[in-house]
Amino acid sequence: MKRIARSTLQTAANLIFFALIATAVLSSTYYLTRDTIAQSVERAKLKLVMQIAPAELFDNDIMRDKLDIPASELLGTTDTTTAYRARLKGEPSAVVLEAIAPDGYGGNISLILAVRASGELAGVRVVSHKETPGLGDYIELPKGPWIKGFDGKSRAAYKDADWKVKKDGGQFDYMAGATITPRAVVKAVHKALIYFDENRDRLFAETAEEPEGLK
Amino acid sequence: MWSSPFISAPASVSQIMLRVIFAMVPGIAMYVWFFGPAILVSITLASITALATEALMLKLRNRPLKPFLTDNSALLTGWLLALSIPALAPWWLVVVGTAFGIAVAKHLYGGLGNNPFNPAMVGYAVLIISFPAHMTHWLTPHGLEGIVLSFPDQLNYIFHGILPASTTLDALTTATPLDTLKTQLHLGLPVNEIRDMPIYGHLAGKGTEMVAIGFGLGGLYMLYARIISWHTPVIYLGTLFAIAGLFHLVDPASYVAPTFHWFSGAAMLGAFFIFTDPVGGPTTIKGRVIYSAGAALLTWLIRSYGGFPDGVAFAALLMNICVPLIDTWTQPKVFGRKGDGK
Amino acid sequence: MISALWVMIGISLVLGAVLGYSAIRFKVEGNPLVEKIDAVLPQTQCGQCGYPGCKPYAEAIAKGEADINLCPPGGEEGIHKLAELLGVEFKPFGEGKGPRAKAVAFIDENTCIGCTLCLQACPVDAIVGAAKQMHTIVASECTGCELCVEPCPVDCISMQAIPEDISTWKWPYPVFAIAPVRNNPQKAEAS
Amino acid sequence: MTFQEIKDIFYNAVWKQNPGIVQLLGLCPLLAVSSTVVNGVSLGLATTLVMTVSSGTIAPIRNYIPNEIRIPVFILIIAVLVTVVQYLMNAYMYGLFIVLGIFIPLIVTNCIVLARVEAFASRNAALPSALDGMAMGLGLTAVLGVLGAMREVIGKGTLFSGIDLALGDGAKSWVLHVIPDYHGFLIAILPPGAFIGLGLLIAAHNWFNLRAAARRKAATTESAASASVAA
Amino acid sequence: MRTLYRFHGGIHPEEHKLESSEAPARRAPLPKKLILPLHQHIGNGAKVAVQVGDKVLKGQMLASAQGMISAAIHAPTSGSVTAIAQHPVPHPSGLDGLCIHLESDGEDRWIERAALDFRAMPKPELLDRLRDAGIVGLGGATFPTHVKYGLPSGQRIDTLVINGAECEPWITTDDRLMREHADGIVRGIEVLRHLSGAGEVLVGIEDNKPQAITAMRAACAGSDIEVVAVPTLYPSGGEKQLIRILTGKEVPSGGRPTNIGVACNNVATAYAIHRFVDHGEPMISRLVTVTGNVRTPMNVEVLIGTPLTEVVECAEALPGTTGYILGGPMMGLEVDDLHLPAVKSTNCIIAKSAQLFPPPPPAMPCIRCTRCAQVCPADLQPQELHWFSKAKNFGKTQEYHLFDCIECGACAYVCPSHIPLVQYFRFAKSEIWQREHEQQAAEIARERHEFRMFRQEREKQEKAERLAQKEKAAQAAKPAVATPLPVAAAANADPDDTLQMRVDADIARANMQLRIDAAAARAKEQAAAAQPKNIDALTPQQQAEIAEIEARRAKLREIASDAGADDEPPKQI
Repeated sequence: MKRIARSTLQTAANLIFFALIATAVLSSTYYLTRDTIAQSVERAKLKLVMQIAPAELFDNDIMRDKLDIPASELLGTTDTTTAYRARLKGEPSAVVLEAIAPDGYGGNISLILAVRASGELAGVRVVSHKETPGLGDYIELPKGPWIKGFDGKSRAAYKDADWKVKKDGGQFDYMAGATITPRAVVKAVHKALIYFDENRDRLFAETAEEPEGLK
Repeated sequence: MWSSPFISAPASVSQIMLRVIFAMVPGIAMYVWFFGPAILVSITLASITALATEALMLKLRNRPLKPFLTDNSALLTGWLLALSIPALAPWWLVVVGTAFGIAVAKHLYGGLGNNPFNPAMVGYAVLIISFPAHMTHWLTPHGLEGIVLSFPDQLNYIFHGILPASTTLDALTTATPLDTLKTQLHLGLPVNEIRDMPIYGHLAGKGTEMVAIGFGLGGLYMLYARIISWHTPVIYLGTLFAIAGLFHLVDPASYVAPTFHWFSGAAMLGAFFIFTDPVGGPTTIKGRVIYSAGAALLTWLIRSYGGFPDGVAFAALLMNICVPLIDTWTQPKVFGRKGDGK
Repeated sequence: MISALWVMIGISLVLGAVLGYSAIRFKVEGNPLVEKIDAVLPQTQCGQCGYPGCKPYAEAIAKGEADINLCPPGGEEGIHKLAELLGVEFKPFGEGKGPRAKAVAFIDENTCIGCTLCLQACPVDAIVGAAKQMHTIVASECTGCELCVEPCPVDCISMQAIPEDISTWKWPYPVFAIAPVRNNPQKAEAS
Repeated sequence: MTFQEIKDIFYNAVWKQNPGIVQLLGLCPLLAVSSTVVNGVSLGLATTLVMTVSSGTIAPIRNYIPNEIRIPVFILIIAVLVTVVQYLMNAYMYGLFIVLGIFIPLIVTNCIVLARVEAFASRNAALPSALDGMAMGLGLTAVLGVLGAMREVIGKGTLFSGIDLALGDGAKSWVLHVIPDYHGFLIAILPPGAFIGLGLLIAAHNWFNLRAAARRKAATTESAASASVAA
Repeated sequence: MRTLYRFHGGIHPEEHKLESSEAPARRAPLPKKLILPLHQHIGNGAKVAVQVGDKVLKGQMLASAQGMISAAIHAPTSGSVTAIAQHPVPHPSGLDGLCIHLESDGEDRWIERAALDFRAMPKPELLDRLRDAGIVGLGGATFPTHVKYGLPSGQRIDTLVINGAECEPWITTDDRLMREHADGIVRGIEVLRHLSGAGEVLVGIEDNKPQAITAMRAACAGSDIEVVAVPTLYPSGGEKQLIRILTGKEVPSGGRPTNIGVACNNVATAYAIHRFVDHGEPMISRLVTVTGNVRTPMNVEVLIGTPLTEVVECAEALPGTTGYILGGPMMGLEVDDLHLPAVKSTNCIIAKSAQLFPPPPPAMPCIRCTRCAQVCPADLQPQELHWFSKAKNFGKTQEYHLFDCIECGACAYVCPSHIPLVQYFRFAKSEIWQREHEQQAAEIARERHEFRMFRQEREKQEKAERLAQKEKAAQAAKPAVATPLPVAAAANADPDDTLQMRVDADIARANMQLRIDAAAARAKEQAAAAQPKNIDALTPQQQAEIAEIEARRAKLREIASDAGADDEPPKQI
């Protein structure tokens, strides 16, 4: 009995010894890399934002000038998302929004879009989707230029009835055999523009303290 | 030194396969009648590719060519594949699918008799996964709005990808009845309104329903000639009817009638020509019942909830995987033994 | 950092304790694997594997000291069985180490001087005789291990192949009519 | 260590006991991240790093680790190393880190790492152990690279796509478009393509081995024949 | 009308019975020389009861039954025994078997014959008489008839099934026999019924033999023997299948019909019993169908041992004959030349020609169509058995009940890939038998080896004790050890022990002696080597010498095995 107890304690002590060394190594690496990791994460996000909101559009620290946006039916979001504001010489020039198209062939399609202060689209990108590879995935940039078709479009230029794929009588192109996906994206972008129009002033409000006010 | 018996029944693999091919004729005839002769081009292309690939693989595997090339199994694979994909597919689609089916799904597994998966269905799956866009260009049946291409124009498209200037691919092709049903349901339309759309006929899609009936007739011939046993088609179609019927009764707005399932897509082709493929199927009677019922369930599930419009090919492949297990579980009672095999 | 430390210490304590306890409590004595291996071996006790009998060879295999391809009397089939039992890959016999045809020892009685050396060599007591008496082999008990051949000072023991008769005849493996075009592509290539 | 020993370790790791196509250890990353050369090689190199350091660390302290807690300690060491690698990649190769995602932490459970630690490092000195770990890792990397190249060329018609994720934006121009205007053969990039590709690699490996064995056999019989002719 | 049952599967091959069934059976001419294999039945071979040179009479016993399952062999005609030697016998191996060679004297003189009053006889004696008359089942398996009816206590037979189905194509012997000797068959059935004590007797005849059915019904009129026409379906003549058809019962796997209260015999066996009981004639002849590529297909009554060449001569083989099938085309065996004797199981000789029996097309891979499983009368899955046999995965073949296969050939008959399924099964079966035999041998070897180790350990101890004793009584033990004892004497004591003890004690001196002996022996051997060795043509003296040595050796072996039996641990063989 005594032998078992001794073996039990001794083994536990041994393992603790190794665990201590391991923890020490891990925590030191963690502290050494913590800042670099944070920088990398931010840089990656900025890279994405800059794809749709080109550098000449803003001179502010866009990653800091952000605004929490509560879930909205028009954006298709169910959680709070973040909007980034671009300002040029202090004047609001564009806002970067997240939107979700809920009726893709394979479910939700996450979008990020930049709307200029004029209500014109600066750019749209698909962040994630589950569309059929090779069929519906041409909405993704490297797979096809289709998404660039939104650049410069606005509700002023196209009537609401034009925000449809050509097959349904609208203005937007699509690929034969895959209409569901572009249909969903066009619809989501259109709704996001409506959202922008309805909330324009609040989106560009100088202070971001009252996100509740946005409805 | 040869062992008894010294006589044998006048049946051969080659003759069985030939009869199966022969049984496809009514379905193909219907196809040509309703959709034009483009399918014959695909079938010819698939046949040539199948035989060429078979010959190449046999050569590489150091097997004699003649007995295997004349067993007609490669030809059957080619025909099945050609019938599973859009008739107006570009030539390379047929070639890639057939070659993949024969080379990878058949010969890499050991050739005739050793392939766990139906080579034609593997070819189909590879195509629909790799080239989904091309796999949606189904011809619009004759007599429907839209343009009918002349045969030379069809050839020109198949081999050169060139369409007459006056038309677009979109005007020529349409989604299959199953696909349309799925997308329209997705948009929130009830079944009865969707069924009023012009591409639908009495049972299922215009044209496609008659092709399915053609395959059904071929199947009846195979039953009559005892090439296939009744279990597979009866259980498959029966189960499909039962599941689809049940859901259709409960919610007729979201679930289409069972006859629609029977006569659209590859259900008939599957019931008589795909699930009856002996090589990838189970060997026991009980096993065939389980296999066919499982295939029907999967077909219905994939059609109703899956990512692809039709589920027959995937049902076949998925059930193929289960075959060894099904066979092990369903060994029949042996003469003079009790049920538990002791 | 501190919480991470506590988590690590806690986990180590529990796991270490469990392992330390089990190491003593559930120690397994003996090795049932040896019995299983021994059951697969052909029991010729011939020592061709380099071990003094089948059991020692089984023990060596179980310990991982010996390869599984050292038993010619067991044949390739024996290696397959061992490979399956041990979950390792089949390994063919080394060059010239394969099984020989089944044979039994035969003592030429004209030459035998009754030295009894073969009696001591026989691992299964299949040789009868006494000193200065002629020895003879009980053919039905002989395992064909050849251990008696070497010790004989007058070379009177020879191995005689067991001829095939109706009672030992086996149906041949059916020759598949569709044979590869070339039997041995490598050979054809080399020549 | 003699040159021959080093050679043996490498031959064993890269060809004879290759973790990817002979031992079939580490199938999870092999099948999941081999869709391009860059992904495959990057994960392979990360694994190599972990293997070299873990084998090299465990070998010198092997005699101090009590047998009962051998496995937990090995895993602990490997897990620490993997986490370190994960932090480093997160910090300095963020793009790649996102692409490889879950497969970096999964190196911990990659059987080949523990297998080499258990089979080699716990029985050998530090230097050969580290070499063995490195060689095994490189063997895996080679398979990942070849498989990635196969899948990438057949699937997309390119090579080294995504190299900018590993080497920075400057490397973007290094991407090769092997087949211009390629339709893309999607199945090669999708998971089934990984299985088929791996199967082909294993077959090729076996074929080479069989052919080498046959050649050797032919050579010996031939030399024997010529010897007898000479005699 | 009796309710008939079905067995699973079955096939309808072309019958080809009319060729030979219409002509009355003829008697083959008396052959000059007869070859009588000692092993013509299932079980042990018969034990030779005559010597070379003996004059024998027709019906005289030449070899007696040996052991439980065995039967005697008789002289089919009068003459003299010219040799007891190896001769090719009808067997798939084409190998030789030990045969009695009998030269006919042309007189065909019978031994004294007498009818038996079987009802007055105790049953065991009647069974012995059947065994000594060499009565074996003539349906094909040649199972000694007496064994079937020597029931263990507690078992009883309710139904006696007489097999007249004759389902194999081409063969018509039973058909002819029933048409010509229905009365004799019924007499034989009475004997079998007496032996079995069965209340119910059923004669099953396939309905493609209407005349035989009529004849049998006429012969049975007035008795309660029921003649049942069964549907023509191969293999309804298989014992288990016929019992299933007639009674609905299944003979348990690995069991015999008697396990379910049924006994089954062939009509020809019943007729042979009648010949023996009513006329005192042992089994020395049988009917053989000669058909196929011959001028006049027919049935011939052939003496056992008649060379098959002479049997075929009766019907005249036509040109274009490429070989012969012994037995039916479904289960028979192919022979190239006919220098084989007719034996008790020889029911048919078919001359092959390319038209009648085209060579099988090349075998293709199995496509899993399961036509074989659909026709298997044993409800097996031949395709599974085929894959496992082909892969030599014998454990799996047994799991899938390979040994329930009756080798009827229905599976191979329907196979569209023309796979020689039956040969795969026969191959697997014989491999498994050999393996089992080897396994038993290994088991015995292990036991012997372990015993030897144990014995050596014990001897070591004993030797230590003995040495201690020897110290005290210094010279006393020496002479006893020095005198070598004959083996037999040693064996009376604990043989291994004394032997080893002596061995150990002798070793030192023996070693010395050895060198001398070895040198002498080598010299002798060298001398022998100088002379040309010739073992093919030995002089009679040499042969006699060898025989002498062999005899001595046999004796030694006997002694050794007797002695060994005492101290070996109990074992099963």
